[in-house]
Amino acid sequence: MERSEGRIHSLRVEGITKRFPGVLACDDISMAIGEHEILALVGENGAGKTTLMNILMGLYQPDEGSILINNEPVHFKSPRDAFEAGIGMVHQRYMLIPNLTVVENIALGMKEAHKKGVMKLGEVRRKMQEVSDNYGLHVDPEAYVWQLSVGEQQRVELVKTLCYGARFLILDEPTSALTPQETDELLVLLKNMSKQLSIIFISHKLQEVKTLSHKVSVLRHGRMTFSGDTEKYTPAELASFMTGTKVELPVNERIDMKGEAVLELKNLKARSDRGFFALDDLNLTVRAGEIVGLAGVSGNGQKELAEVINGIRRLEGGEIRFFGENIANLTPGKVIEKGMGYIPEDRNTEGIVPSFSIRENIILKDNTTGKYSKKRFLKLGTIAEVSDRLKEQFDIRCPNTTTAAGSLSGGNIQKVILAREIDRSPRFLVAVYPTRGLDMGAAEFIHQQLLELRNKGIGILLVSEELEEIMNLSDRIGIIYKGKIMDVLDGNTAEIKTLGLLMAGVKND
Amino acid sequence: MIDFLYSILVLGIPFSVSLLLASLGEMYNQRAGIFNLGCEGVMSMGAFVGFVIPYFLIRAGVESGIIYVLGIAGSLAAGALLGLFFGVVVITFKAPQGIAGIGLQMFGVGVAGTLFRHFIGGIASVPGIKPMPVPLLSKIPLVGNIFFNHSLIVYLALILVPVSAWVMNRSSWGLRVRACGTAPRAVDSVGISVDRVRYQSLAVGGALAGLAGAYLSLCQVKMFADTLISGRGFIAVALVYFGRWNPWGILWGALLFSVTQVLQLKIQTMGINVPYEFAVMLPYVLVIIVLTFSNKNFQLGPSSLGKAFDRENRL
Amino acid sequence: MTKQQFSLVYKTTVLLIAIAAAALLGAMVLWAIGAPVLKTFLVIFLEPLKSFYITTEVLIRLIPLVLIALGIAVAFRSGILNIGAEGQMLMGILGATIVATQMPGLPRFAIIPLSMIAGVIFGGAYGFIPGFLKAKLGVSELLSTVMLNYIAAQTYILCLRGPLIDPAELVTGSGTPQSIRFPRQAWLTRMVPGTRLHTGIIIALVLAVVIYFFLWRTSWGYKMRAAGAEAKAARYGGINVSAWLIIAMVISGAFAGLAGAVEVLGLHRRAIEGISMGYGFTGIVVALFGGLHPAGIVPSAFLFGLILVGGDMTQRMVGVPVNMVQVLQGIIILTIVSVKMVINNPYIMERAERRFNKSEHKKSEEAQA
Amino acid sequence: QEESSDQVKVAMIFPSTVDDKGWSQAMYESGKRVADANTDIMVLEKSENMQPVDAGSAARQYIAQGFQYLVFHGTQYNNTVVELAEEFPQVVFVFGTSAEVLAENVISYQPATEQPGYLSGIIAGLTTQTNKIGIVGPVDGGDAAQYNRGFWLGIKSVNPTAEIGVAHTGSYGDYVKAGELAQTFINDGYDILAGSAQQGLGALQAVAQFPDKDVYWMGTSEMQFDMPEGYKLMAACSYWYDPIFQQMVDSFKAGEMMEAGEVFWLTIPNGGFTFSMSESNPLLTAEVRDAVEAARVELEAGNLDIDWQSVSY
Ligand SMILES: Nc1ncnc2c1ncn2[C@@H]1O[C@H](COP(=O)(O)OP(=O)(O)OP(=O)(O)O)[C@@H](O)[C@H]1O
Ligand SMILES: Nc1ncnc2c1ncn2[C@@H]1O[C@H](COP(=O)(O)OP(=O)(O)OP(=O)(O)O)[C@@H](O)[C@H]1O
Ligand SMILES: [Mg+2]
Ligand SMILES: [Mg+2]
Repeated sequence: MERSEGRIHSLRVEGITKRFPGVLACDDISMAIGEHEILALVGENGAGKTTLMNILMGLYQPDEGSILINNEPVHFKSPRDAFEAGIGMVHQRYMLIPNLTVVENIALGMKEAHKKGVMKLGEVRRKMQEVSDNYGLHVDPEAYVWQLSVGEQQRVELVKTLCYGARFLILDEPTSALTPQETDELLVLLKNMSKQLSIIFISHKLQEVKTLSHKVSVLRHGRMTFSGDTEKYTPAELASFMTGTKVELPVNERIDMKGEAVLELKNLKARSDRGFFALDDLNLTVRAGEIVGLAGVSGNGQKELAEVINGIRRLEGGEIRFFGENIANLTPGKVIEKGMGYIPEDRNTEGIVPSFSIRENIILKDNTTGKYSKKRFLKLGTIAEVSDRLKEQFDIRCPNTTTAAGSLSGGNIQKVILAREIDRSPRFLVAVYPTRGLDMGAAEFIHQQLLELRNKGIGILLVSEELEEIMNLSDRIGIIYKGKIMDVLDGNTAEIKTLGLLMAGVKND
Repeated sequence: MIDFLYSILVLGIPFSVSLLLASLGEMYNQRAGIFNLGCEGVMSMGAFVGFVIPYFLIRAGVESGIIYVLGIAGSLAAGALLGLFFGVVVITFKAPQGIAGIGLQMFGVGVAGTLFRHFIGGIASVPGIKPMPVPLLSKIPLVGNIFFNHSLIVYLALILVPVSAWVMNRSSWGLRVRACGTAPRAVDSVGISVDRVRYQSLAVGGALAGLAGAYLSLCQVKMFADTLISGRGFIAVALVYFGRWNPWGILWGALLFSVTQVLQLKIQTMGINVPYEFAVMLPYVLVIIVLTFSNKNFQLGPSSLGKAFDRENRL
Repeated sequence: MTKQQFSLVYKTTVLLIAIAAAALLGAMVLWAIGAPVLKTFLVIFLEPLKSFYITTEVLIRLIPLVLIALGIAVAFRSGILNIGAEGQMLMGILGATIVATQMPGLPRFAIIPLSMIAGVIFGGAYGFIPGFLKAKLGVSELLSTVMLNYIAAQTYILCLRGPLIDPAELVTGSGTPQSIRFPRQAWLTRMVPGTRLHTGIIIALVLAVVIYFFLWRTSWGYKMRAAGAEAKAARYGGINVSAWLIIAMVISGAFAGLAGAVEVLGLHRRAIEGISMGYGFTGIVVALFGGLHPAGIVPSAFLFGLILVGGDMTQRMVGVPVNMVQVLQGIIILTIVSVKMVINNPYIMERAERRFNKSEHKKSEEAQA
Repeated sequence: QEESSDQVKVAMIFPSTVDDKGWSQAMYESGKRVADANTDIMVLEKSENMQPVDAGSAARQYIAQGFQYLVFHGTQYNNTVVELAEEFPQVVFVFGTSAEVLAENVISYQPATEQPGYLSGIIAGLTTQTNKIGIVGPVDGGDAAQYNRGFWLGIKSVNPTAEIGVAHTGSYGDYVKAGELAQTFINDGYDILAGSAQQGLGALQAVAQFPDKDVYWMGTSEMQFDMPEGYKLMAACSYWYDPIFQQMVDSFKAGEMMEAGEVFWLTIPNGGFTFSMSESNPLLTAEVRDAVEAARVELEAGNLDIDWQSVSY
């Protein structure tokens, strides 16, 4: 494929079919996108969006079908060919190498960065500068990727793709891990970019789709079920195209439960992985039967807070009173024994053991208690029964409960975790980003479960970046900024605007 | 005291060379994500091929130094070939690397031994490669003998340390190797073939392990036997962990091991009245102790070490 | 062709190709030394099974292999590659020898279990070291176990040469490092007259079942496997990962130690050099090849026992140099693991099927044209 | 169950390979010499690199094939021999090294390795220029310990002031380590080195790296004289097991099996060892040769008792 300095006037796929062992991921998909267009691709988890894009990038070979650029059929054997044709992709799971610096990451796939086997990082820096000038995307070239926040990593991905000369951009769920501010910035940026590029944009958030895209296509179970101009449809209509039913996120009715204070965080101090104080004199109280939403831009200590409460990270100062008892620096096992429930941020490697079956993951926290074992022997029958019941109750989509949990989609993994945590009947629940990257249907379900739990009188600390989620669910909203609680607002009266300011560290007295 | 140190270093450096070379080779494999427990087998083949070429050429009446050049070239080629062969098993067929490494070890040691016993029959020797003092530098008192009075391979091995550090950190290929060992999926996503990089690193690593073997059979003992390597391949693998995948760390590990080895021999000859077994254990114990108390915070390790890469299989 | 049919054809083809490749590879070496290829392979795989006595010899190799592999499976399931079984086995031999030779007055029902327990304790303690170093101090188990193997070998000789040496060796012999012969009541029973098959095999098989229950039916095993499969999740789930890692290494060492004890009590009846003979490494192969599961380990141990015995027979029956045994073992391991991976990888099979269907499609199109 | 055979069938089981220029090769060549001289009636087979557990199965395979003599060339086979001897009374087992008669049908052999060691020691003590002599031991046990201690006594008998360095590699077959040990010795000014087992070859190679220096090696294999490095070999001995095999042939000719239940000693006086010195080595002056000869005469007369077990270092 010679480097077509020529533009991509149109890109079409026709009749793409892709099978994985036991799965039909893409089923005879056709679609087209023209120059300077933004196409939004939406669909439930596991609908086949990522697969289709990977085919466009030459990562997967389709079983059937073809790709046409400017009406010429092309054949991509590897992403290299796609780059040469001018297509670039920001993957759903970032394709960055944590222990390399940003320039090194970008240099990896850049031909100009290598002369006679020697890295010419200067060349990469120059190119990055160019991209940054052109699109206003700034990243520190010398930082190691592991030091960057998710938002920064995403920017690196974008810069990388642009440095490779992409004139056709694919973004696979670029906003699922971004803060509201970052999301807004990105949307503006993409809007501007579309003057020079064509973009395919995948998202579960229909509001974004509305703001950004010109056209929208909906995938369901691997088939293209809908295509049309975005303007003509409301988000609710689009949502119903995706799931076949209307989705409405539930709202906390905020009937006051007036419970006692069950989790009291006093003057917490803890360090982050990078050594600075991520929690700096943090105070917060959660009562029984209320959801306290913790709003904040990620990286302000949310993760550390959740870990400290659950005994996974060392607390260096302050105390954590749980039903009156100080649980600071107990082992995770002890904290669990006290009745703490925890939905962790990292669902794929922390919330589940990926190679274990769903059943085995259900008993992760109760393998020694009488619930699933007798004299240390596992009650396999009970475990199977309970798991099957939970599969039904939580609508976990899987062949059966002996399936490896790691092979489920993110939404279903999240349901497994939720099922485990709720079925343990915890006395308290810490939920961190519980719906990140999930489709509307799954999010609705999880919200319902959280509210049910609250109405049973359980206290919940809900960490989220999505203001809608926070506003819908919380009785009270705490705003975290640089390891401190800026303020605690009442859920009924809080306004998005005040929240946004507080999250940015601005306090109006 | 200086005398004592001198006498230890003057031997410790040449004795460290085979471990250093093999360990550097293993480092290339591991940085690309391949755990090659078969180092021993590759060394054995390298030692055999490196030995057998000059051996037969001498019998055919060739006298010039070229025979050793051919021998070395042969050992590099044999090592690289075995590395590639291992690649077929663990990269193309994606077999588990630990078990395949043990297979490779048996295969290499076995083939070298079988061919040796069939074609040469019994233990045999060659005049071997002579030390090549570096002009001028070797005349410096003490230091001259320690560093500049060895065979060519010793210098080569020592130079390979900074060279490897450079290749790893500054060259395009090194970047790819490092990336493959940590996040092969990311490498794949920018259109670089992970498999190809891994094959390349196996060839390089194998060649170095082959050279390590040839160093033993051509420079250090100048003979071959089917038990020549006697577990040094496994020590070389261990030293990669000691060196934290860093050429300088590996150099330090290989030197520590060999210098302690000389030290323990000297302790024995001094007639100190403890069972000699304790002396023999010394290098092994010391390596563990030093690693135990060294700072391990800086984690460079290839986090995808030992995992086969399969683009479609995401589990 | 239906999916099942294709799958069958595919698997058979892979197997045949693999056999051909193994034969070819072996043939190249055999041909270089002028030995018969087919006969060599037949001797390895069939000859041992032709005679009852030699079959029992295969079972004798199976005993330590199963025991060691079970231990390695426990460690591996907990996230550690234990290549120190060789050293742990030697320690087990020492433990058993100390009890069996120093307490000759004990009755049978006491001396045998005590010797075995001593082997278990010695092996377990020796496994504790790398486990502790890894869990608490971050020392790679690969480094520590390799080094500890050498240390064990020296310690073993030191003991046999010193405190445990057979006094007769100092009088009538030449001071060969070996212990006295164990008292008769410390010998494990030979089960079949005329063979050396001893009751160790019952111990090995029973323990295989026990390990199965332990790993898959108890919460201890569950915790261990979880810690090995994903340490982060295990920690989150309240499992003390580093403690379980140490326990797993102790169990692994204990099994290797028991293998040593059983081997010396059942077969050699005195501690000598050369008992461990690489069982530690073959044990790793057996464990991994057996899928780290007792139900796989037992047949896999039989297979490798067969290869050990059959391989040794080739030097007598085919006349190849003894080193050839290693070559063939290596080839067999490399091919078997490759085949296993290829056959069990649905992605490769799917790709093959697609390609096959495409070419079929083309052919039929061509035929029509 | 085997019908009386028309041949002497001998099988040998070795712990290392028969080309190790040492322990196993010596035994194998003895057998082969006799077999070659009696091709019509003697059959010789061997199994190499035999671990103790393999030895048991190999032996039974041989017995099933009608072999009447089984040679177990290594102490580690002790228990195997005891068991087999009991089970197969019709077979004669030849086993060494041991001075213990294990059963009626077992012949043990016991080389008096301290004797050639002693003679070597005399040479070393007389020829050392630096007065430092090194012992490159494999393991301090068995044959090797015997040889080394004899060597020590030999040195002390002619040169009580000589400094003797003793070190062990911890392995019989690690040539590289032996070479490293020898180099360490040489670097420290030791000029005459000696040692036994296969590993000695590594030490000889190390010595040969100093062609211009007066450093020499003494070993336990005369075959090393024929190697290119042989000029660095001052003296060596060889085990001479031929009489054992000769007796097998002789008994066969007389229509019976060889007498068993006794110990076969290999000593210098009875020809169990051959001991020879380099022809060309300049340090081996007439006096040195005479001194060795004198000691040999004493040995043969039975006047020289080498109490090797008394040496502790
Ligand atoms: N490598 C793979 N191997 C097997 N099956 C796969 C693989 N990748 C995807 N699938 C299957 O294909 C289907 C589509 O997956 P895909 O990743 O395209 O979904 P998606 O629409 O991107 O979902 P999400 O919104 O969760 O990102 C899934 O149901 C999944 O089961
Ligand atoms: N190895 C695999 N085998 C089968 N299915 C797979 C495999 N890997 C991924 N999938 C499927 O691919 C789909 C999408 O995977 P992806 O990596 O996009 O998930 P995710 O982003 O973690 O989840 P989500 O988008 O739902 O939050 C899922 O439906 C999952 O079931
Ligand atoms: Mg996706
Ligand atoms: Mg997703």
